[in-house]
Amino acid sequence: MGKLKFAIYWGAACGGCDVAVVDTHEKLLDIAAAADILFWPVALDFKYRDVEEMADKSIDVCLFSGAVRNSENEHIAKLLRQKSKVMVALGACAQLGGIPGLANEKRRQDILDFVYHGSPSTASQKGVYPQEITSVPEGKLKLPKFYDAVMTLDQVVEVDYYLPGCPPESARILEVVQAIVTGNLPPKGAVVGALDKALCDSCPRKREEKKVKVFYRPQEILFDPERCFLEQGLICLGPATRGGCSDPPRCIRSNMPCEGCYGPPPDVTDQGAKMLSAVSSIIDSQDPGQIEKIIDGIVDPLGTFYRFGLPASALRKKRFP
Amino acid sequence: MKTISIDPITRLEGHGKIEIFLNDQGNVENAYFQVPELRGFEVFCLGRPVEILPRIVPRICGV
Amino acid sequence: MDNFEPKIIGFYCNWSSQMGIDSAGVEGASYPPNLRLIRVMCSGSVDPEVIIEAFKKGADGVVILGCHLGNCHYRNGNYNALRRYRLLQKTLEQFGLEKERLRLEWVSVAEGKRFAGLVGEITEELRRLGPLRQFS
Amino acid sequence: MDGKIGSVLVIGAGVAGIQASLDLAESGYHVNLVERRGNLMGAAANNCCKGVEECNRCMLCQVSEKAFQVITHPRITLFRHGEVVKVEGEPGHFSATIQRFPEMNERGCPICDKLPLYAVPLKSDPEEIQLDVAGVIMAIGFKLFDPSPLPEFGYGKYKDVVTAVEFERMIHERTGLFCSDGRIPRRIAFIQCVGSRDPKIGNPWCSAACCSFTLKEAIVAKEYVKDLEPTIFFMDQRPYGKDSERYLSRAKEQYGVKYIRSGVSKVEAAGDGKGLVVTYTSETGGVSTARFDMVGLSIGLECAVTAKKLSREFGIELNPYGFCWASPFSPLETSRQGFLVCGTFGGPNDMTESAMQASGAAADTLGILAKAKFDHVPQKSYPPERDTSGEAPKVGVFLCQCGDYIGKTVDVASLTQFASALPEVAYCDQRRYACSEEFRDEMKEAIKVHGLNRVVIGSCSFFTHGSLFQETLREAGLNPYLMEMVNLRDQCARVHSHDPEKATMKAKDLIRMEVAKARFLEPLYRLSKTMNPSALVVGGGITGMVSAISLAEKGFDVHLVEKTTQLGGHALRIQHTLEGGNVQAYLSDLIEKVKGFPKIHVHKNSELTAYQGRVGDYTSRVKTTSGEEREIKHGVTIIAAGGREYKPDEYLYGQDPRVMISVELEEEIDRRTERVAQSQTIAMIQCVGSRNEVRPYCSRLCCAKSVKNAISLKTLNPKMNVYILYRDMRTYGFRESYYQEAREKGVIFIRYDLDRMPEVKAVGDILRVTVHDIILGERMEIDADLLVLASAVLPPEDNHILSRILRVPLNEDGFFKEAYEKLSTVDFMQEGIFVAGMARSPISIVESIYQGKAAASRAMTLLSRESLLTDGIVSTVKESVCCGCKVCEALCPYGAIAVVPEENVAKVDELVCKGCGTCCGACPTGAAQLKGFKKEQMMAMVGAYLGA
Repeated sequence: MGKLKFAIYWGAACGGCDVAVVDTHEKLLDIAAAADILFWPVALDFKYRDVEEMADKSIDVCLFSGAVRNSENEHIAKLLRQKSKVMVALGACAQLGGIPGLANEKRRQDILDFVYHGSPSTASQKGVYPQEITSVPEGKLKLPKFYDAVMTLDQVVEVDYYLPGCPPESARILEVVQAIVTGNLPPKGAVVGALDKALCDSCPRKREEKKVKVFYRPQEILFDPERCFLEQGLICLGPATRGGCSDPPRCIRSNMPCEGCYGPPPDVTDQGAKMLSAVSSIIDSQDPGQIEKIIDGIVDPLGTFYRFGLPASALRKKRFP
Repeated sequence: MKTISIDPITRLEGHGKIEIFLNDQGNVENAYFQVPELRGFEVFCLGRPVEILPRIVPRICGV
Repeated sequence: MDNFEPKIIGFYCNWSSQMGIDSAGVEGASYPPNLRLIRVMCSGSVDPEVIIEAFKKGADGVVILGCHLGNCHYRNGNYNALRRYRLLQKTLEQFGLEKERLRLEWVSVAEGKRFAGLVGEITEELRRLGPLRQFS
Repeated sequence: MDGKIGSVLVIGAGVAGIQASLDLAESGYHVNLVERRGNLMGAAANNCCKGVEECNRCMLCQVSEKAFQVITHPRITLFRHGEVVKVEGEPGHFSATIQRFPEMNERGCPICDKLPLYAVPLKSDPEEIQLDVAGVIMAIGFKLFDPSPLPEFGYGKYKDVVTAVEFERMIHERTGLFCSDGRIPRRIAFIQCVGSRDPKIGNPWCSAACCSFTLKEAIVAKEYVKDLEPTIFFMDQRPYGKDSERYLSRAKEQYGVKYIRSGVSKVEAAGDGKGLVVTYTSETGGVSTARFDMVGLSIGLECAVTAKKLSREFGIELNPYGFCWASPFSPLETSRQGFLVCGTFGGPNDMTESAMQASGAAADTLGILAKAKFDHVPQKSYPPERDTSGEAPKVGVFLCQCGDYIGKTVDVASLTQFASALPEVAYCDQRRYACSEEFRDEMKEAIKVHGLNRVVIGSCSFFTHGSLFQETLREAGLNPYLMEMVNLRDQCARVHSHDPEKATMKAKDLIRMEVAKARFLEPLYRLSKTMNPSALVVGGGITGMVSAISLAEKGFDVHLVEKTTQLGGHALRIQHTLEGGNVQAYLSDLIEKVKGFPKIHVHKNSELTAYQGRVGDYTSRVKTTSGEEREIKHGVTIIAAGGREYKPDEYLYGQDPRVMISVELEEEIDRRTERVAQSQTIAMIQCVGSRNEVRPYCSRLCCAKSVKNAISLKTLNPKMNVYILYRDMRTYGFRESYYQEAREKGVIFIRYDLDRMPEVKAVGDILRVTVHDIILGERMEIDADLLVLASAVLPPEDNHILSRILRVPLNEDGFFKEAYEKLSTVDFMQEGIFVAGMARSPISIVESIYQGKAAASRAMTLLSRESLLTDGIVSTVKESVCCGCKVCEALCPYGAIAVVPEENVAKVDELVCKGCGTCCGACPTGAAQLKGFKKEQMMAMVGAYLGA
């Protein structure tokens, strides 16, 4: 058997997933020994044209990170899908929309207006906006179309596996690559490199009783580093987030609540809905007025419960009637 | 007129594209650097509680 | 939008609200035919995931019906419904849904007529708000 | 059978009759319930839900639910429009004659007379019926006082003068508050004690229930009209029930209900013809008037219309007020053996006391009943259940026209056609009455012939007909949970009769949704839990002993755990009751009885240290003071841990030997101590430690206690000056006559306010009590020889420990918190554990006796069974995804779900779970799902309506 052929690409992403791949350190050499990387913009000098020229399905595995934000992302996603046998959504953005997905709370035009005009740090006297086609004396320049909403990878192409995380833990990436190399793959559509159990399962913090009278913002209290965040009134998405980022979970280890980047556990489709359900259920009050007050302590439900998953959520984006 | 398109620009963080136009002599007539990427952090950070920002903005660039 | 008929899904508890809703029929009250009712055991068991799914699939409004506070068949399941509903409503508002599209109402055995009036009121309100266009 | 009869006659189907019937039927006996009217629920049917944001506990919902249970209970035979005319024989062997009124209308809804047919099959009988019964429970209720003969209140003359009960119905029926001319009232007056506490008209008693009732009306009225000013004219505020004091404070503080202590002399039309003018004499004697838009008369309770006739016919005695006479320490026993009384026939009561007495009467009846249990329900055999697990869904849809109710509006033929074409529907048929026996037989046949494995029935309410159709499935060899119902009648046809086309469209949607859900139905099974027929009773006071005796009489083993060295509890210090009963004689009698029962195992000097298990199978550990520990296995638990008195730190108590608390005075009176005999002046201060900020509850029994002591003192020495400093005299019910007697004997009652509390000083030899006399409007000094403090009743110190061990909640005051404040008052949400007596709230000895019996009766509804069946609808946890987050654990009202630490997954105790699904709605991983209502089923319904 010849060496496997890999492609690694990023859509609307920060490059953190690529760094996570690099963070496999010397193990990267093992990957290189087992596989040829045909395309990886952050590291290698291959161009889109090189990909276009490849035969269909000539790439064995494509690791696609980043969300689909514009027509270029979509185009390349489709291109790579066509050329790849296995498409892996790498990281939260590809799987869920990720942080760039928060843009789905805003209008497309509002984003453009602020970035190119309204923002205090923008100096654009002529009010120039990026154009899809710009005519220059030499010809026409083309920029991709900026979509109305951020999409997840599987909203534009078929995805075979999901490798969650923002970014995915390097060790998990390595495990998955090894599984691919050894042909030891789970059924199509599976989430790999993560557990079926939610994060709480591997959380070392002590859980006593889940009854909360106040929700705090992290800067508002000194919290007990040994005890469950939720029980102290700090919103932690651990219960509705897949575990597996590391053991113990990495944010928890750093004394911060889980923010949900590993996405929903297997039986959940809308992570935010499930999390808000759990959070509201632990409110310890039977007084409608007090309940209202306690809930007001959660200042940004959407940004809290859908921080990484807005485009993947059932409602996907804000509605502007 | 000949055009050289460097797409994408590689081995750096972010998305970029360069179009180079050569004249008949084969010299560079003009070159355009383009950034096809926009995510809009400036906007979706607006209105968010301050404590969430340190958890959002690192995702501007992860390299 | 004159011909707009809102699609409404209602989740009602097996106890007081079932008795109340049914007594609207027994008493011969009438209300607009826009509501589709789904029986659950307790208003406190309604899963926000299902509600959001209903909106996603094109429901213009969702109403949860339970026993009056303090009178839950399971003692305090309806308080749970209340807590969950308030946070869900707050979240949905951030999604751009008018808060009138998600309602939580208490109905008792003797409130058949009130329930009929309520359905009329909810239907009217949703007619005024217009259709909740598909999200996807 | 031991020759006794296993059947009871209950007369009256109000709250008390319903509760007594259910308790007996649940304990396995047969009940003949006779009701004069066409509907059940008696006076409770007057309660109407007003639909305000927060439930004001009219309890109609719960009473209706219980009424439904009565109607559908296989061991209760209901005779509506019937009257018991004769009962002959002996306890255990009575023969009763029932006459039924010929004009009865069987088609009326038995729940609420105004509703048309609820097609529950009712048994019909000939017009005169003979019944063999072992005992008779009289729950004939009361009559509301008719204020028409009292011209001063203008009732009948002015349309806007209504009784409180009329007011209640009015708000409901008009769904709002309006004057007779349609205006919205701004000012509304309620006048208390109309027809009560009024010796002039022959009603000297306090009607007990009206203070709370009116309070509720005022609050509800205020909810409807936000700027309303409700005013209550009253003599004493007497909402004495558990948690009522908080309700009263809320009425004043949150709702701004105004209270005017006064006597109302007349209600007249205002001179300008607008509204009504109330003339009243205030406490200080001044006469004032105030103008109102509406006046509500808080009318009292009188003995039932039929009381006299029945007492004559049955040979039971009445008390001087026309209510049923009951024996002092057996408050539910009448003068005729085998006849028991409960509810308002025994005296004015609220719903809470009535229901408790009803349970108590049921317990008392059990003693004369046969041992044979559950022999009145024929054992039915079913074909073996078909295993449908490997089969693809084959849904049968059965549609009902319900006579014309559905068929007139919904096009059932086209609906049938529609349903037949739905995917996975293998069979569809319709009939005029789906509930008819013929159609149910056809249904069974169709299930067999077509191999159906899911059934959807489009007819009426699951509430009324669910069990009938589940039964049909069982008879056809299908698991009963493979059935779903669509209420085409009440949720579609009847409410859309004006638009048949849309109604049919909606019916199609509803059927499609239910068929979509049916696809995901699974067979569910009711689990059987074993029942250890023995009880643990915590507390050896009167309540605990009464409970234990009731249980032992019926043959159950009882472990009676008492903390101290002797049985008797608080009552050991009490000499006699207000009514004159000899407490010590009763107590020693009770203790002897306990000793006489080999079934009662008394553990003195003992405390409960551990407790685990579930209803039917508990294991407790009891430890003696000497450190011995033993394990007890039992099926149910009764908490009767009692209360304790407050040792005041005010008014020089503990500093000056002349200051004592009520119970100490009682002991001294009994011992005839010199200082009591020589006292010239004795002052008593009421509400010491009660009804204040620290303890915002009424201790309930102290008013009667002080009146009792005052009468004793005046009897000893008529010349003695006895002062009672009070805030409200709460001598509710017949206790009022002793208050009257005390005043006649010259006891001086002085009222004080919270903002001007009495002061006590030792001035030399003199103990000086200073009080602001509101009536005289001046400070008054009483130089007392002895000062007696009516101190609060506190929950036992270790209640919180007990609460933690037994895992049942306490209320804010530290007393045990029952399942529902007004009904189910001795039950907890957790099955198999009960509470009675002072552990629940402060009560008198007589009340403890029937509460103890009530707890025993409730316990026996479980103990009488060999095993208990759960419902199939319970929560289940998918362990492969549960992360042990514990969100569910704190939510469950029954303690049925908990995270097992070793495995870090939540597990449901299906024997305890009641299937509310609260944990499932909350579960963040979707691991917890409610069987029969799983997410996939809900999603399928949503999808079927809105498109996948």
